[in-house]
Amino acid sequence: MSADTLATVKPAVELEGITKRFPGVVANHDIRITVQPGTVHAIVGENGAGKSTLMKILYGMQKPDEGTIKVNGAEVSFRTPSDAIGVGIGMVHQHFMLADNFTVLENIVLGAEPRKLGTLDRAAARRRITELAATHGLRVDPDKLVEDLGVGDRQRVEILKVLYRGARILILDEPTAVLVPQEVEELFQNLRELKSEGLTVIFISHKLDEVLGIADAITVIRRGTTVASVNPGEVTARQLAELMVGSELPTPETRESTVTDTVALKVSSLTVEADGFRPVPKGTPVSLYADKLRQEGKRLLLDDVSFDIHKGEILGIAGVEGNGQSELIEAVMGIRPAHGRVELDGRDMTAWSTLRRRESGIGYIPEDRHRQGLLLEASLWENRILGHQTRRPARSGIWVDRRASKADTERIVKDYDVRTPSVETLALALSGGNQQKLIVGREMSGEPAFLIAAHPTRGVDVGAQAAIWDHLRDARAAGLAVLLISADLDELIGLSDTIQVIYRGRLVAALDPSDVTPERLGGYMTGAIAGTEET
Amino acid sequence: GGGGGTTASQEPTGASSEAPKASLKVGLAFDVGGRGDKSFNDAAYAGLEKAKTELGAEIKELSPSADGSNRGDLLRQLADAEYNPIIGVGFAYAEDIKKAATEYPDIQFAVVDSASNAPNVTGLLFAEEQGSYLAGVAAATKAESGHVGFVGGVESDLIRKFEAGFVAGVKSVKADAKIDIKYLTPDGDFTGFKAPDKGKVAAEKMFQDGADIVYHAAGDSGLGVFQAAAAAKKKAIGVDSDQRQTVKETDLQPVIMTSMLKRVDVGVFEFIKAFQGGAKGGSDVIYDLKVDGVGLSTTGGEIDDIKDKLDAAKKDIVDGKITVPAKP
Amino acid sequence: MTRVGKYHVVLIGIAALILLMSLVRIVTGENDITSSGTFAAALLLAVPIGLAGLGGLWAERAGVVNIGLEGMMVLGTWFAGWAGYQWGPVAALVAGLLGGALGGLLHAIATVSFGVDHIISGVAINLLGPGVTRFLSEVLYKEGTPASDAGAGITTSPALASNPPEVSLPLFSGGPDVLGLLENTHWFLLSDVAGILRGLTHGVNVLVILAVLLLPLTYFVLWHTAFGLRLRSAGENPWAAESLGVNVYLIKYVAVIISGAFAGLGGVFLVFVSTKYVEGQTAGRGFIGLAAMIFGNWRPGGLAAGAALFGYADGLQLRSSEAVTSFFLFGAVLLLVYLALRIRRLLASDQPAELVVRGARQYTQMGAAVVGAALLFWLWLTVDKLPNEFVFITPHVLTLLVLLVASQRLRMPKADGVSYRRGEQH
Amino acid sequence: MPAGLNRALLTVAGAVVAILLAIAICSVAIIIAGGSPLDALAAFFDFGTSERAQSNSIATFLNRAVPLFIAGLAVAVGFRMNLFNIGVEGQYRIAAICAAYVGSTFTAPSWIQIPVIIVVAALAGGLYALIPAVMKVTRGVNEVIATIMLNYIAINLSSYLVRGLFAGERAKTDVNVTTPPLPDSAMFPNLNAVFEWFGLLPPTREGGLWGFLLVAVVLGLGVWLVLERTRFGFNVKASGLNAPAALASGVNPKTMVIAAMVMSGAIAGLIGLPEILGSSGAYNSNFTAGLGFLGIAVALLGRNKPVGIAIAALLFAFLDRAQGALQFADVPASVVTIIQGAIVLLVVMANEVTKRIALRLEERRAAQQLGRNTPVEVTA
Ligand SMILES: Nc1ncnc2c1ncn2[C@@H]1O[C@H](COP(=O)(O)OP(=O)(O)OP(=O)(O)O)[C@@H](O)[C@H]1O
Ligand SMILES: Nc1ncnc2c1ncn2[C@@H]1O[C@H](COP(=O)(O)OP(=O)(O)OP(=O)(O)O)[C@@H](O)[C@H]1O
Ligand SMILES: [Mg+2]
Ligand SMILES: [Mg+2]
Repeated sequence: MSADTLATVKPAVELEGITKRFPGVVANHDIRITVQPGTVHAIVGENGAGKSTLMKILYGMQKPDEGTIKVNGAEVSFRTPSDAIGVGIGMVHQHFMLADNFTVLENIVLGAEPRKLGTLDRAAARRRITELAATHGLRVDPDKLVEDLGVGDRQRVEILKVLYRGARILILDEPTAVLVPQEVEELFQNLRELKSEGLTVIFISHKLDEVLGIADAITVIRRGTTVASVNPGEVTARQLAELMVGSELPTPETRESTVTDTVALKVSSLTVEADGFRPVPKGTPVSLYADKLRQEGKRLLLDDVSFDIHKGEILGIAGVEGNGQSELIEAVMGIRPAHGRVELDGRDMTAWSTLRRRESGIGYIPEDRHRQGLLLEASLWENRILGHQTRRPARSGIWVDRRASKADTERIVKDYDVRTPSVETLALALSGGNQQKLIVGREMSGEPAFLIAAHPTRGVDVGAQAAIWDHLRDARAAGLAVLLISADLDELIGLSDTIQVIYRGRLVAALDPSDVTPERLGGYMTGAIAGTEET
Repeated sequence: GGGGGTTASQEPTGASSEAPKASLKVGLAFDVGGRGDKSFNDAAYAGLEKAKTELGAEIKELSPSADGSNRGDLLRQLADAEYNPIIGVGFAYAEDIKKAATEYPDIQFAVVDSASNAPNVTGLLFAEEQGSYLAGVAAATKAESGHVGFVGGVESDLIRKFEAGFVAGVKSVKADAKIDIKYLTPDGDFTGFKAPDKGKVAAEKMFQDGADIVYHAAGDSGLGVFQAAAAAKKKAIGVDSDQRQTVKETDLQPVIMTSMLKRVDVGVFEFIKAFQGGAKGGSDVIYDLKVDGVGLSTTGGEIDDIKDKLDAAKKDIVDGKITVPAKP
Repeated sequence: MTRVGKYHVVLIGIAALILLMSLVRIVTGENDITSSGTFAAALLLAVPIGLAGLGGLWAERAGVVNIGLEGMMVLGTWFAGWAGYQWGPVAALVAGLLGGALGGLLHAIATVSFGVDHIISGVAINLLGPGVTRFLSEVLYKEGTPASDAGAGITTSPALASNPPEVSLPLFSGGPDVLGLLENTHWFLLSDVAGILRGLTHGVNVLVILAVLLLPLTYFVLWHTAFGLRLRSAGENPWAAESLGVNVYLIKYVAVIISGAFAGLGGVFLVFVSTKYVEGQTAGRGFIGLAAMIFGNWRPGGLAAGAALFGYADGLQLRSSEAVTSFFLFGAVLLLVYLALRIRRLLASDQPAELVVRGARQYTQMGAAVVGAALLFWLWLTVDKLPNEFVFITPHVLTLLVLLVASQRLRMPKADGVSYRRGEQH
Repeated sequence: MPAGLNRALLTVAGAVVAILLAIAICSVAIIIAGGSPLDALAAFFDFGTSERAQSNSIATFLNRAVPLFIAGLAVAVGFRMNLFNIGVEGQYRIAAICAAYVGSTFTAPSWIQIPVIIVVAALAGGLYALIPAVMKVTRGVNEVIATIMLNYIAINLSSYLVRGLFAGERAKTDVNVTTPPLPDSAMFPNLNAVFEWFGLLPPTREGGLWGFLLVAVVLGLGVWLVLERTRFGFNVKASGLNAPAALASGVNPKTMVIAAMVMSGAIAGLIGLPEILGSSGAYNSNFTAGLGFLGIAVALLGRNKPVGIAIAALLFAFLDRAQGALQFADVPASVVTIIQGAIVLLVVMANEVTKRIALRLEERRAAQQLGRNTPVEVTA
């Protein structure tokens, strides 16, 4: 794999006048970008600006309607990704492109399998992967099932997939959205290394600080077209954001406390076993039972978790994904059976169904909006009903109140600035950010007493982010208790009144957001700093 | 004869003396499976065709849909197209014929395998139990081990008639004979008539257990019975038509010792002829041993040596000395 | 390591099962429980189901639900009959394969190229299969055609020109037939094993051997070749496969056509057994095959187990209605074993008393087991002949019972049944 | 909305093209068979020459559509939730025999007798569907396998019952098995009056135009209301579209599986009634089987919506009716099955194609409306 001699003189990638129309939307319009070889080139832009579409075009997954693509100076026309792979382009997608039921090895070699006598040569593949992983510092276990991996590991598998094919041009579409700072730093370290080996990286992120930290050049896309090419040394994050949206970069900071003395949600000894739920024997305290399970060597997804949230308080849970956050919110929502006790406003709701919990005033912004939050093939007003089937305005008797639902959806669309042609539009036609705003609006309606907000602004652009934060703050001031889970540590620190760190299913530290840095928080989250620090 | 109907007058008397009359339009509706099943339906068609050549009848034959839901409508369509008489093949037509007969009182109907249930309906009944009795006598006499078998396709009452007669026939020869009985599917699941593999498995077991002869009333599944017999180098008894002739496989022909004949062709032809002669319905015609409406085939000559015994049994039945049960 | 462990568990399980069967046979005197005849019949009845299931496996592993197996199987039987009577068994095999593959191709065109819902397409093929074959029969087999003179009717084809060869294991099940001799001694265990082995090796149709070989072959191709990896990736995450340059459309086409061919092969087998095409001879086996595949958790081994269970129960009920009643005893013994295990676990627990999980649920379960065992035992003692209708359903009831008892952790391919379009991810 | 209208027109055009294509395919087959496609086409519309024959044919056609429609509804309820109820076949058989038997055990005025029979049928069908539902929610048994197995069990069970517990009187020579005959008060009044309104001769065929048609229409309306307008319907839809989201929204998936399956089974229970209450007056050897499987095709062709199912049922019934007429025209009757299969396949294919054409049209419109640098949002 000798470096292409031309690459040192010709641009690695040149996109000229790329235009791509989708039904109803022009995703890209006359885009021009030049990427120099051996650099990290960042592309930033609002949600729906057309970044992913552009990258898919460059990777041969979609055909541009107009425009030309040059790779290493030669004009190319891709029919399928294999054509792009053929000229040394590799892409890590915004959403993981992994088969969960396959091993890491299988995922990596797929499409470029080493063969021996007609069979899949796993030994050779394993050797090659271990070697690649070692040289690039990407730790993976080739024989693990991908479904057992955390997001950081998955991200590494994705990058290995690309490297395995000997790509010289890497496209990374929002690779850091799901990573903690330590992991981001690790990833950047890897990128710098790759860069030093002469590889070209195209990098997309909404986190402008990161962009400024890693990029050698930045292109800003707004509403489908390139609006600026800037040098990271010459702009601040604020200026970049203004270029993207023409507005100021919002901050999540709020310091004046609205925490009251009344406990809204009380969680005691919440415990979830990895291998299925078995009822605790009568009369045995949950903590004792959890001890027993731990002694038996059982894996606990949630290990004796207790906390209180007061009215008007936002409790932030920090943690690397896969440390029990999902289980925690699902247990509180009653979606997943758990040991322990959950009380809302002093009422024991441990035995309540999810429906009853929602009816008693729990709002739920799920971590994966497509999985748990939306009916993609249903209209917006039908999505408004989801989770509110038994409450006004969605219901009247056994019927669905269509008129009231539509009216209330109009309200959400207006109040939360959901950009949509109408409330009859199917949810899948909205961009991710607008989908998220709809969900936030829905969950805030009906004046909930308690809100679970998991990654409320994930993948949402800066403008929308600010609006969502404002809504959360207003509700908090009105006495809402919030359980906030977020991978965005700035958001967590800025919004929370208290932060608890979850590590391997246990709450390991309680921190005061006013004097904690993202780095220190990351230390707790990754287990680098141990012990409990009370504030 | 058994039952309360009139008995068919006589054997068909060869070519008819009457001149072909174009006015005779005969309609016939088949049972599920339709024409070309090389069995029951085709036998009925043979009778119809004979009427065409010998009586100069204009004929039309219809097959029902796969689920048989349009039997009644086929009858009506024939009636509307002014066919008269109209014949329904198979006991499943009983109800439909009854209804059609009341709707078209001027048309004469006949139903094979079911009794008359309206003034203009003739029931063409066959004494399968009597023929099967003879098959039982033949089997018991020929089986040295005193062990025989019966494979029924679908456990419907019609097939149980075969079983009942066969069992009675066997017991009449050897009271302590061992008779294995197996059906392939329950009533309502007609795949039992179309499962040679299952027929083979069932018969194989009987032969392995020592049965010498297996009688089948299982439609196409009988093929499996013949195969099992051939493999075990034993014998089988066919059904409906002379299967030693209709089965084309030369390796299977020799195992078919005899077949229990059910002369649906005779029944159909005789009915049409009687209609032409001005006969009216409202009664049953029973094709039993007396009129040779049922009987045993002799192709291959394997039962020639016991002819006396069979004739004696037949005579006893015809004379009413023996009443063959129609239910097991 | 773990694979070897699992393998051993399966072997031990089979051994325990044979032991139990042997016991039940001795106690009830129903030799058919392990007779060679029963196992030969089981094989005969399991093969078409297994082949249909295998067809389903290939399609569904590539992400295409194939409810049209029955229709493809019907096409297989017809074409096998048609070619077979003219040119012999090899032609029958090829024609049946092609007939089934034709159904598969249609399914692929509809589902892969047009993105039609997989179930609709399958249902349409189940309509088309019998319709087209009936039509062909009406045209080609009607009276006066050469086929008709050769013995065809509208519901049957003429017999095969010659019969496909059958083979036996020399010495053991053929020739001196050592296993047969051993079986007839009716010794404990020894005869049972001999019976089973003889049943599986005596007078076996060559197509059975081919069909049985297809199981490990499928396993090998799907799990140990590059092509298999790509095929399975199309069923797990076609977008990931596409993004790595895999031609998902092509893969799906190949898989679905092979699926149809295997279903057609199941049809060929039926024709080989009957020596001719008989209308309706598939009798829903395509659906049973689909069920066997789901039963087997979309894996060849499990699928074989499902088909074998069904074939065995069907063979047994066809051969001996009486032997079916011994299942009562079998069930009672199994429940007793279960009870013994539960009690042992309770007694052996060295945990402090308050931590032993001893809920009311446990006791109800054990109570139910006791009652069930007693009931089954009583049934076995009193019932000497079940009504035929209850004998016929033995395989179906048994399948349901096994599914109820075995804890179900079914995992179907993640993108199974998903309509995939290139470049459109959802 | 012109875009919406466009799409609707395209869909209709697609369906028409598909049906024409299906006819073309069958024409080729008919020519190969040595028949004349024109004769065949005429046969489909040949409802007989006499007025009486025509009325009878119309009644036959509508009578066939009724059970097909109900079967389609039953299957669709399950499909809405991604539950594949192949068991409709067994459910309606069990329901029919139970209802026929229970109905024969007492005599009451029609307005009591008939509803009781209908309720018994729905109950029996629902209960039989409850078995796979419970197996699914408690033990995770796949409903496809369970219902396939239960179909066979249903055949055996009903064969056992009609011979034993539920057997009715019959003539000694009669080999038809049957349940006891229903009293006259159980027979659903026919709708022959409709023919008179149109100035036609009422059908003379036994049973005439089955009155159960009205029940089917009401049932269709009811199913539409429940699925489209009620909370339960919303929950069904949500569970079908996105099960985890439904779960998180407070829908209990186990209850939903049971409710949808039982509802599907209860509707399935009614499939056999038009025939029993309309003409046969008992469950007997002639009971029409296979409607459950046809129901799958009808439901899917009708896109699981009551109106679509009604159209599909009418289409299937129209084709089925021609079986006899085709044979009069010397065309193999199996072309009906081929046409049905081809239509199912081609209509859905055409559907997909028109959907894509509509998208492309919108794309072009979007391009025309393209402003300088702003992406254009167009109403979808
Ligand atoms: N396959 C598609 N069909 C129709 N519209 C699409 C498709 N893909 C993207 N779009 C639309 O194109 C526009 C650009 O989408 P794209 O995914 O490129 O945005 P993005 O810049 O990556 O946004 P984000 O930051 O949210 O990832 C959006 O309005 C989107 O709705
Ligand atoms: N086939 C499609 N038809 C219509 N819209 C699409 C299609 N594919 C994607 N989109 C829309 O394009 C937008 C961008 O899609 P993308 O794949 O980038 O992921 P996303 O889920 O939207 O992520 P994010 O939340 O970061 O925007 C989405 O809002 C999605 O709804
Ligand atoms: Mg996006
Ligand atoms: Mg994107």
